[in-house]
Amino acid sequence: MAVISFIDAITMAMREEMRRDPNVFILGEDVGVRGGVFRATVGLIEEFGEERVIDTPLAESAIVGVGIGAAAYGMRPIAEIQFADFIMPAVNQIVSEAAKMRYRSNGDWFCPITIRAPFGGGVHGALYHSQSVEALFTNVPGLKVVAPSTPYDAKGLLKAAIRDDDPVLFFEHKRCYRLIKGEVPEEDYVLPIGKADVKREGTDITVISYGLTLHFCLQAAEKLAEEGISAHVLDLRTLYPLDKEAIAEAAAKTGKVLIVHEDNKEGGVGAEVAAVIAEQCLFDLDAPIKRLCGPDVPAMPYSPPMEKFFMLNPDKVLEAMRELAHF
Amino acid sequence: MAVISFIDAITMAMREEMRRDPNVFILGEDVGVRGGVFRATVGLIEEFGEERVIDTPLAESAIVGVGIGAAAYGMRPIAEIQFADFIMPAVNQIVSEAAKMRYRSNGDWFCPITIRAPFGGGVHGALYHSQSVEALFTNVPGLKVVAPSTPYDAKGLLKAAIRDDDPVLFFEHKRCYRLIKGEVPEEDYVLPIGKADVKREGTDITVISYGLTLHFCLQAAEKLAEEGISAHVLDLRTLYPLDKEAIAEAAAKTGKVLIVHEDNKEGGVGAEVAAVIAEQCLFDLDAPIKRLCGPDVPAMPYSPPMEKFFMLNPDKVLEAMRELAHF
Amino acid sequence: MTTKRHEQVGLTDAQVLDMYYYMLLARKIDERQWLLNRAGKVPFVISCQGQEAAQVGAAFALRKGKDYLCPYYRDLGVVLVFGQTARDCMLSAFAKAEDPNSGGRQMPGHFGGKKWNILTGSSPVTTQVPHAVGIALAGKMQKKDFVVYTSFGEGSSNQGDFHEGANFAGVHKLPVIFFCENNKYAISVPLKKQLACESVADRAIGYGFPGVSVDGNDPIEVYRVMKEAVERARSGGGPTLIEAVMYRLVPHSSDDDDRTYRTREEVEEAKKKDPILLFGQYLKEVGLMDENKEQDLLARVQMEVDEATEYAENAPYPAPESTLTHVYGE
Amino acid sequence: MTTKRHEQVGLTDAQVLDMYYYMLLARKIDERQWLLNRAGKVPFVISCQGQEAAQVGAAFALRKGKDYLCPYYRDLGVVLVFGQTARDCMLSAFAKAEDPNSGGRQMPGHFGGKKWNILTGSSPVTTQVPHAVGIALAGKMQKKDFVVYTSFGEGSSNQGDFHEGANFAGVHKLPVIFFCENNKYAISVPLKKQLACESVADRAIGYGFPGVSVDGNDPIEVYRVMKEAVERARSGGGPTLIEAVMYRLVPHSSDDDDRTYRTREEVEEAKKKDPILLFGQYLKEVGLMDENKEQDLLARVQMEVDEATEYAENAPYPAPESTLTHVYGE
Ligand SMILES: Cc1ncc(C[n+]2csc(CCOP(=O)(O)OP(=O)(O)O)c2C)c(N)n1
Ligand SMILES: Cc1ncc(C[n+]2csc(CCOP(=O)(O)OP(=O)(O)O)c2C)c(N)n1
Ligand SMILES: [Mg+2]
Ligand SMILES: [Mg+2]
Repeated sequence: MAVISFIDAITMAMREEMRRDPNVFILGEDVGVRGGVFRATVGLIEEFGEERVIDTPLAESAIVGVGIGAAAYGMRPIAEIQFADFIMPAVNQIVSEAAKMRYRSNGDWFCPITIRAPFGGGVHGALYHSQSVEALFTNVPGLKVVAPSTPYDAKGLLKAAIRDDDPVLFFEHKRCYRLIKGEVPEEDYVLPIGKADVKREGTDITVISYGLTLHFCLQAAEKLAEEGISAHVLDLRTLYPLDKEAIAEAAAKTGKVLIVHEDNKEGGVGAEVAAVIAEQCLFDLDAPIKRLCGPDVPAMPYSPPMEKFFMLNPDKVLEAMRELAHF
Repeated sequence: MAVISFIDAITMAMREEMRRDPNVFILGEDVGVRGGVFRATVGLIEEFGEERVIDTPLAESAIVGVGIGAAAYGMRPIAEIQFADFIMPAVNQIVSEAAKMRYRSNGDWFCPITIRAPFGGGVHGALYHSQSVEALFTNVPGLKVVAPSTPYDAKGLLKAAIRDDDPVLFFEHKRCYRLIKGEVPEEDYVLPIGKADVKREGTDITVISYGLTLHFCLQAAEKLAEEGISAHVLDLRTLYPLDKEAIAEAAAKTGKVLIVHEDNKEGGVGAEVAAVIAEQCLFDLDAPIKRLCGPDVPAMPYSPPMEKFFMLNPDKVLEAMRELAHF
Repeated sequence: MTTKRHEQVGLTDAQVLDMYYYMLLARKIDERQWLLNRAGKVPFVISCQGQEAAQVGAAFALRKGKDYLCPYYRDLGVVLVFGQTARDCMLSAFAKAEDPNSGGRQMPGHFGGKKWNILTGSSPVTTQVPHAVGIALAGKMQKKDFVVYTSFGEGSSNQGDFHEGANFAGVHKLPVIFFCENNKYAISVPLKKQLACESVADRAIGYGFPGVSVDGNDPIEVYRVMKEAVERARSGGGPTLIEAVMYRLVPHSSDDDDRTYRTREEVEEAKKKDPILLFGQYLKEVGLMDENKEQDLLARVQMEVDEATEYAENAPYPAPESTLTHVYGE
Repeated sequence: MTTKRHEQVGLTDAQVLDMYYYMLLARKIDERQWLLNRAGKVPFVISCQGQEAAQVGAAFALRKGKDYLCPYYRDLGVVLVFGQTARDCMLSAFAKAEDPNSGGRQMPGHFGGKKWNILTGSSPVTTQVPHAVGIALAGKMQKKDFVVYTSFGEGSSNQGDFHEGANFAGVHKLPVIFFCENNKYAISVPLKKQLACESVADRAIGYGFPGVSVDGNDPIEVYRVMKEAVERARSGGGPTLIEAVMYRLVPHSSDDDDRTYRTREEVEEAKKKDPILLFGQYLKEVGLMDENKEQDLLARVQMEVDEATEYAENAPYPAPESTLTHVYGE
C-alpha cells in the first residue's frame, strides 16, 4: 500500500468519485487551473474539464447555494470553501437550506452536497486563516459534520460524504495536509460516517480528539507508555451527529477522560462529548472530565509567539494526560 | 411597581436608553411606522423620528454590518433581526466582524452593537419562525449572548447590553412576549451580563434553564413542592460566556442536575453546562447529568400535533424532574 | 370590439380563458384562507392577491412538467398552473399529513413537489435564487433544455443571495428567469426605503444580461416578456431579470395590519387596477366572456374551493411522532 | 512640454510630486517585503504592485484626519497617504508588538488605526463595505461632513455584502465612495469568470447612484473622478461607485504562483503600463522630474524602507500570554 499525504488522499478520493459518477463535480474559488490554493484539486480540471471543475465567482453563499440547487436536482456537487473561516457568508444556505430540505419537504427532496473546508491553525494564517469553525455546525440536525485525521480516513470518509444522500460538511485540518502521511489503498473503499474510531487501545486513561490534535494525543500516548501509563485514544472522525456509543464505551473503559481539541473550549465539540459521558456513564468515572482546548479568544494571532501560545502541541497534551493519569 | 409584559419591558428599556443617550438608535425591518412585527419598537419612531428608528432594506447582513460600522464610529445601534431564524445571513458580520474587532485591532477599536432577535416556538411559526439559534453563537469569543426570561431581567439586561462596549446578541423568546408578566421598576437599573440568577431556592434537585422553559421549570417546581420535593432553579440569563461559578455552585448544592432547554439537545447550550459541571464538581454529583431538550430534528413543524410533540411543557419538565429526584 | 392583444403574443382564446380561470382560482383559494383564518381554523395566510396576473402570465410562458420552479411564497398562481390543486393548497393551509408540499410541516406558501418540478422552498427570503441557478447549471451540464423560473419580492432583491445568484448565472449564461414581483411594499417598508433605483430591472446590466420592467397587472404583457426571456434562455442566450410591477391588495399576511403603514385611499386606488377585474373586462371586450360565462366559471371555482376546504378540514393530521422522521435519509 | 494635466484637475506641482513619492514608497515597501519573505524573515506578503496610482490618486482626493477609510488589503498606497509610515508597515509585516494595526495579531495588509480614521479590517472580503456605510450613516446622524472611502477587488464585488451595502447607501444617500480596484484577477480567476458585465461601474445604476470607470494606471484621472465623487458625497449627493482598471503585477500573495494561471507575456505586457513608470515619465515630460531628482527621491525612499525594516526586525514580539487580552472590554 502506498504511503501518501493527507491532501493526496483528498485528491484521490475526488478523482475516483468523479471517474465513478459523472454527476460528481467540483465548484469553488481557484479550484480549476490553480488546482486550489492548497492544491487539493490539482490535476482535476485537466482530467475532467472546466465544466466539472468550476472556478466560481468569489461568493461563498452562491457557491453553496448553487451547489444546493444542483444537488437537489440530482447532481453530486463538492463545494470547496477556500478556508473554513470563509464559510460564514454561506451559513444561511448551509443551515437554513441544505440541512432542512429533506425535513421540510417531508422527504420529497434531499440535498447530497459535500462542502469541503480546510480548517485549523499552526500555519501562520493569523485570525482568519486558522479558525476551527466546526462548533457552529454541530447543533444543526440534517447536517453531518466530518473531520478525519489520517489519510486513510480522509479518503474513505470523503468518498462516503460524496455518496451520502445528505449534506456533509467535510473539515480538513490544513496543517495535516502535508504533515500527516499514511497508508492508503489504491482501491475503492468507503468508511461509515457517524462512527468514531479507536486509534490506540489503552487501559489507564481515555483521550478523545479529532483532527490535528489527535496526532498530538497519539504522540503523547507513545511517550506516556514509556512512563508505564496506557492511554486509550478515540478519534471522533464524525463531529455531528456524534458516535455516542463509542464515546461512552471509551470513557467507561478507563474511567478517566481527557477531551482535546484545537477549537476554543467553551461551547466546543468537547462540551457535547463531556455531556454525553456525564449523562450515560457518570458512575464509571474516576476523575472529573477534563478538556484541553484552544483558549477562549476570538482566533489565533499571527505573531509567532502568540500563535504558539494558542496552539496545542504534544507536550501540552502529554502534561494534561499525565496529570489525569495521576489523578 | 407596575406589572408589565415581557415585550413592554423590552420597549421600555429601549425608550429609556434612547432618551438617555442620543447615540442610541434602532435599525431593522419594519421597526419604524409598523413598530416591529412583534410591536417591540412601537411608539419609538413617533418619539425619536425616522433618523433614529430606521426601517432598513430587507438585508440582514447589511443591518448588522451597517450597525457595526456605526458602532465602531461611536454610536450605540440596536439592530433588530425580525426572527432569530433570519440571523443566518448576518452570521459573517456577527462572527467575523463584530466579535473580532476589538481583538484584531489590539484594543484600538471596539463594537458596542446590540442585536435583538425573537427566538423560540409554540406560536405556530413552523420551521423558520420558531428556531432556537443560540448554540450557533455560544462558541464565539468576543460576543456576549443574553437570553432573559422575565420582564425584570429583560429590561435590566437590555439596558446593560446597550451600554456594553462589546457586541451583545440579545435573544427574546417570542412566546414570552405577552405571556410572561412581572414587576418592572419605572426607574433606571441595569443587571450584570454574565451572571446567572437563582430563580428558586431548593435542596433536592437542581434545574438549570433559560427563556421560556425556565417558566416551565418554575411551574413544575411548584407542583413538585406539593410532593415534598424541593427544586433549586437556576436561570442562566447569559448563555455566553456562561456563569460557570454559579453553575457549579447550583449543581453542587443538590448533586442532581437537570438541564432544560427548547433548543435541540446535541450541541446545545446544555452541553457546555453539563461539561462545566462534569469538570468542576463531578464528585458532588449523585446522579447522571440529565438534559431535557427539543428533539434533534431540523426545526419545529407547523402542524399542531407536531409542534406540540416538539415543544416542552410543564408536564414534560415535571416528569423529568420527578424522575431525577427519585433517582 | 377591441383588438385581441393576446393573439399578437401567440395566446389562443382557450389559453386566455384558462389563464383567467387560474387567476380566479388563485384569488378564491386565497380569499377562503383569509375567511378560515378569521374563523380561527387556520393559523396563517400569506396572499397572492393583486399578483395573480403576473404569476399566471409568467407560468403560461413555461412548460409544465419540463421547466423548473423555485417560486416564492406568494406564487400561488404559478404553482396552480404547474399542477397543484385547490385541495393541495388547502391541505397545506390546514397543515394536514397529505399536504404534498411538506406534509404539514411548513406554513402555507412554502411550495414544493418533485412531481411538479417545484423545488422545496423555505422562509428566509431569496435563498431560492442560487438554487434556481444551480438547477440551471445542472441542466446545462446534462444538456437538458429546460429553463428555471425563480421569483421574489422587490424587497428581497436587496439580499446578497439575489446578487450572488444573478452574477453566477450571468457568468455562466444559464437559463434562469429572475422574476421580481414588485408589489411596492416589503411588509410595511415602502419601495423608496428599499431601493433607490428606478426599477429593479436596472440591476440586470450589472450581471451582463437583459432586464425588463413590465406591467404586472396585465397577464398578456407579462406572458410576452416572459416568453421572450424563456426563448432566450432556451437557446443559450442566458438569463433575464423581469420586474413585474403590481400592488399587494391585502395585508402582508394574516398577522399584519396594513393600516399602520398605508392609507385606505391608496389601497382603494390600487383596487381599481385589480388584475382580475381588468382581465375580466378585457375578456369581455374581446368577446370571450360575458356575465353568464363568468358566473359559471365562478361557480366552478367556488365548488373546487369548497370541496378542497372540506376535504382538507377533515383530513388527518400527521402523527405527532412523525416529527422525528426525514431528518436524514435511511 | 506636454500640458500639465494635473493642473486642470486642481493638483499643484508639489502635490503631484508628493503623489509620486507615496507611489514609490508603497512600491518599495512592497518590494522589500517580498525580499524579506523569500529570505524567510516574514511569513506572508500581499501586494499593492500595479495599484499604487489608483490608491494614491484616490487618497489625495480625501481629507486626511477628517474622512474615514475602510480599505482592503492591497491599499498600502492609501494608508500611507493617510499617515501610516514605512515603519508601521514593517512592524506589521514582522508581526511585532508595536504594529499599530493589530499589535502583530493580523497578517500584513489588515490595516486599521483610530488615529488615522482607518477602521480595523479583516480577511473575509467585502465585509468592510457595510461598515463604511455605517460610518457614513453615523456621520449623517451627527451632521458631520466627512466622507467614507471603501475599497475592494472586482472579484469581491460579487459578494452579497457589496450589494447590500451599496443598496443601503443608495437608499439613504450616504457619503460613501465605493472604490473597486479591478486588477483583472481574483487570485487565479480571470475577470470573465467573475463578472459578465462590461464594467463593475455598471452596477451603480441598480443602487440609484453614479458609476464611473477610470484608468487606474493614471493617478490624475483617478484623482479627478474621486474628487467629483467626494464633492458630490459631501454636498449630500450620495454615493458613487468607481471602478479603477489596472493590473496586478505580481502574484496574488507570497503563497501564490501566478505562472499556473497567466502567461508571462501577459504580465510583461502589463508591466509596460506600470503606473510608476508612466507617472514618472509624465512628471519628466512636464518638467517636474529628472534623473537626478528621481535618484534623490529613490534614495530617500530607500532609506525610509531600510530604517523601517531594521527597526521592525529588531522590535520585540508581543508577549505570548497577551494572546488572552482584548477579548472583551474591561
Ligand atoms: C431573510 C429574511 N428576513 C426577513 C424575513 C421576514 N419577511 C418575510 S416577508 C418580508 C418582506 C418581503 O418583501 P418583498 O420581498 O417585497 O416581498 P412581498 O412580501 O412584498 O411579496 C419579510 C421582511 C424573511 N422571511 N427572511
Ligand atoms: C469571503 C472570502 N472568501 C475567500 C477569500 C480568499 N481570498 C482572498 S483574496 C481573494 C481574491 C480577491 O480577488 P479580488 O476581489 O479581485 O481582489 P484582488 O486580490 O484581486 O485585489 C480570495 C478568494 C477571502 N479572503 N474571503
Ligand atoms: Mg414587496
Ligand atoms: Mg482582483
